[in-house]
Amino acid sequence: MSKARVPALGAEGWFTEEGGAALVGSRCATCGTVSFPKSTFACPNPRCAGTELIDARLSATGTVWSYTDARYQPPPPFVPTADPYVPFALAAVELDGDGLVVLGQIVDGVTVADLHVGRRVELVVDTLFADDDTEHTIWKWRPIPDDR
Amino acid sequence: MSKARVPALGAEGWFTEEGGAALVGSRCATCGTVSFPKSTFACPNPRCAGTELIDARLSATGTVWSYTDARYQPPPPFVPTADPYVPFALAAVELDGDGLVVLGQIVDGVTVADLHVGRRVELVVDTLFADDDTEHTIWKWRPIPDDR
Amino acid sequence: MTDDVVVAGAGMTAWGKWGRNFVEYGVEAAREALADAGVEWTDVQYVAGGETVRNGYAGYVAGSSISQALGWNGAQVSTSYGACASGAQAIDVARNRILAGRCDVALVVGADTTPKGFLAPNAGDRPDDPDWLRFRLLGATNPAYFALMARRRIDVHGAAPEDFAQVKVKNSKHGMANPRARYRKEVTVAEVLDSPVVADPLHLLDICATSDGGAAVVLTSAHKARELGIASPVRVRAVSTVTPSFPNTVIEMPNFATDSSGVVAPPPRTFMDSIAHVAYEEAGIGPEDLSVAEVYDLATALELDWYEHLGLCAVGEAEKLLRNGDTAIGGRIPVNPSGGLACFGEAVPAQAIAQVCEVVWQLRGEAGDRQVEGAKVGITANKGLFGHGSSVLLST
Amino acid sequence: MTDDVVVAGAGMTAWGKWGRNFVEYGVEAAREALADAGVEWTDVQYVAGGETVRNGYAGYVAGSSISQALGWNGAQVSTSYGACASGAQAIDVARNRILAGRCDVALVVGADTTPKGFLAPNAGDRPDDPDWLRFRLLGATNPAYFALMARRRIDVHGAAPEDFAQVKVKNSKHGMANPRARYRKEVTVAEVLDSPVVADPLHLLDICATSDGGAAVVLTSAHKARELGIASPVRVRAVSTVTPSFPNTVIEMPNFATDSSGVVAPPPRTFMDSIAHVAYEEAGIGPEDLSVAEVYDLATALELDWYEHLGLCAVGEAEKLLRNGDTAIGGRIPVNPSGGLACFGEAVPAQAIAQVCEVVWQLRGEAGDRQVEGAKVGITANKGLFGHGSSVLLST
Ligand SMILES: [Zn+2]
Ligand SMILES: [Zn+2]
Repeated sequence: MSKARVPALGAEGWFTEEGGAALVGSRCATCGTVSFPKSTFACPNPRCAGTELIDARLSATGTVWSYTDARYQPPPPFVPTADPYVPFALAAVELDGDGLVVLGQIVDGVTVADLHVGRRVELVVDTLFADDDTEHTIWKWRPIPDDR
Repeated sequence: MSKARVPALGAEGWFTEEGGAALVGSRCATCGTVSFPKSTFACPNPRCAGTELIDARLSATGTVWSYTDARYQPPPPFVPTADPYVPFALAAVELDGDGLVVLGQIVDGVTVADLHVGRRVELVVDTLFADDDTEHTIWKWRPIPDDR
Repeated sequence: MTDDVVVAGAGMTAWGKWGRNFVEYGVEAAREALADAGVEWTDVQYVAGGETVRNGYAGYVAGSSISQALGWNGAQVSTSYGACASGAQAIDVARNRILAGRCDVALVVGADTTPKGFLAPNAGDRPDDPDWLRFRLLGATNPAYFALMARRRIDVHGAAPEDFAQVKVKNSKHGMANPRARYRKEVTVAEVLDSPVVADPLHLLDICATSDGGAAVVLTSAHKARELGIASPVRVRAVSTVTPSFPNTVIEMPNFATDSSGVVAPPPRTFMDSIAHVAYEEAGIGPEDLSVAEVYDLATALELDWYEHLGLCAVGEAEKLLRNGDTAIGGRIPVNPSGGLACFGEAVPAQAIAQVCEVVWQLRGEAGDRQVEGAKVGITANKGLFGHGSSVLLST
Repeated sequence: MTDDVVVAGAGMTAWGKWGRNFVEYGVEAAREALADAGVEWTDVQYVAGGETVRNGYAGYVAGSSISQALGWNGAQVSTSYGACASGAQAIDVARNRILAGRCDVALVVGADTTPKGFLAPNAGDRPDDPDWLRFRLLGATNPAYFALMARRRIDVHGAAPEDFAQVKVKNSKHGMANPRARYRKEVTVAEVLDSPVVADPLHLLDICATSDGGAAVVLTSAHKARELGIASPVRVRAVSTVTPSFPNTVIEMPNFATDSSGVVAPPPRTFMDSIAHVAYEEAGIGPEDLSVAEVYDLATALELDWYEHLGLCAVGEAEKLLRNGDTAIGGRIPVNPSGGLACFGEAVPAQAIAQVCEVVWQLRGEAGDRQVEGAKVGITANKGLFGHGSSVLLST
């Protein structure tokens, strides 16, 4: 029996898999400012009093702004996925066209040696961790082959 | 097999049963000021720079300054001793001669109806709660019979 | 020192229990206060936040969290914590900055989302923490400490549980005219006395609930207020955030004991008396000058204590003042015309600011059906854990 | 506004990892600062505490907890929180109160006891809390955020891991002459590079530890300092506690993303650049006037960032400044003569105050074997979570 796949606690509504993986931020109906995670009750532009904030699908591709990895297991509430712990990489990615940088884990198997500032990446939805009956999902970044 | 009796976590050294039950506070070697719980590194008298603080056995009798009870089970870290919960009474007691008022539970079976401001009480060491192998002890106040 | 600091704007959410993010309440209150003052958010130079310790890291840095939600504007920032006095500390901090000439427009804001039931410590074993220990070793909740004071009023001053209930009756009447109040329903003495006893002698209806809410004020220099076209703003005349003087001989939440008076004699004024006294001294105003007071009725009986601590009457005379109707709207010195905590429930870092909002509306004559006629001078007072008390004195 | 505010006394515990109650460190530091100023505790009118969020309720109200331990003296009180900027917020709050003429002797104190390993959120599920979420959803520890900045220096400015290691080498040399430092041992480039990588490109020895410690300053008006017989006290020339301006386009711990610059263009100055800029503007002092700087080397690479943010060199030139020896004692503008966080480890609410203590000792010429000759003007700078940065500018 396959496990249920649900967004990890806290990330509900932060990303979608419909029409391809993408982050879902918000866009202010008044001034057009985009934010991620969603602004839910006030526009982050200090000169805008807008309160109508619409779900906005963000660009699923971007350019690495910076990157690192986690060689030691982070403390709780991080949930490890393997024992012994396996390091993972993280990247801050400048989304194409949205004017913002979003942090995310890099997919398994890709290390910092495969990355550089300026590397092109795309968003995927992947498993953050699993328990007996559920896969808890999250967005991750994956290098775009042939687009370095 | 009888259970081990140890002071409840956090109350280690706060009271003694040797030579009769009594609270153990501190006395400043410089100015003589007494405190409970113990001051461990600075005298609470703002005009005294004393740092030598000696264990001091406090008076085991006193007069009720005020009192109340807990009709509903307090939230954790309180540990209930019965299910369903049984209310207990609390008293703030002015110790004889030490010039301070100390809060404590009242022994089982005594209710607020048995108390009044000015009621004479004495200190006992009693069970706060028990688990499988240990009785966790604490000080409590008990009305002195024939001394109202 | 520059000229006066004034309250250019006041804002406050309705109090309730909605479980929204505390930042949301803060933004709503701040926007109302800014609009009331006629100040743009981008013109605010300083933000003083009241901290909430129950909303994760964002709560620890409430001034910054609420600033970010309003949109980063490059203001300077602080966040203050002093239990129930947090909001007054934030007001004090912002006021000093204006008095120092370091800014002329400051936003003070506090907001909270509170859990159901008794306020209790965060999870984990913390035997070093007196607030953890009092629950573990004594089972002493906040109402237990309130009840100790209430019992003293009965056994020492001859108060009756009916007197406590009358405080609730008065405040619930007041709150019916307050659209921001959470509870807007007349309550009778019988209803209070028939409600379950929580901590003898206090009934459920004697004790305030915990609520969600936000409150904010815009403080400016008097000069800036004139520029903004505010003709006669309410002035902040004094703020007290005084600590006790040793030995403090009345037991403080969450302590296990008082200081000892065995070596050093008690100070001439108790801690509770000193809170307003310090404010009176700073302003050169006395209790006889007051038109209105907002005090912390965490429990009904504590409102009676405040009458005495504020100098509205002599020690032991509070019940008489209440019975005479002196502290009801229309009486000599109305207390808690807002409805008080009885009608609001407590939202810790917002509450001291909310008290100031109410006094501001009273002094402006904008309090509608709960207006204290001709109010010219008002005081707020509150008290929290660990020797935190505060008082703000305002006048037209 | 009254005259200047000066540092009449400074005090600081040795930094370490002893697991004592944080209050104890606060008391020790406070007593040293009071003795240094020649002020009695009972003459302190105002206490500004830096909060610790890791020590239960007593930590939330650190100003009050430390006052109580010193013995209630009836002072007025506040407690400030702004992550690593907490101590500077407390200095700002106390300074404003003096400038406002509302007191002339204030104690500022912060102290912490920290757990081993990574700083991590308190227990419990809190999906509303960005600081909880970044651990749960990303596994992004503090070093991960430091490492993102470090990697930028390599890929964009051509820095090498050896440059980062050289920061550690320099600071460890400085710290050997500091009796309060926790680590007093020369470190080589090889030792840094041979230490395990924690978050690429940062090694264990690139990243500061967490420590226990306390620091305090006594602030007074210049007038009061003259009364105390302090001939030429160090003056507080500016304090900056500025927040970002929208859009903040550099990712802030613990956020998931930056603001978007899609609609509003980035401000002319980045947030990090604005921190010292605001202090320079207040004081009318520029980076060219500095003799010494204490900056937050949470990681070695971040010290290099600070060189640029403080205006000690142009963007991308920090490695050159370091390689030239300009930032070592004896160089043009020594940075972290105390040994910095590299030798101390971080004790959050004490650290910004400790930085000020070091600058005070440098400006007084009391820094012994780590003295920066002829130091006349010094700056501190630090940065914490949620858009908190601060800077204090001091001069003879
Ligand atoms: Zn907008
Ligand atoms: Zn002493």
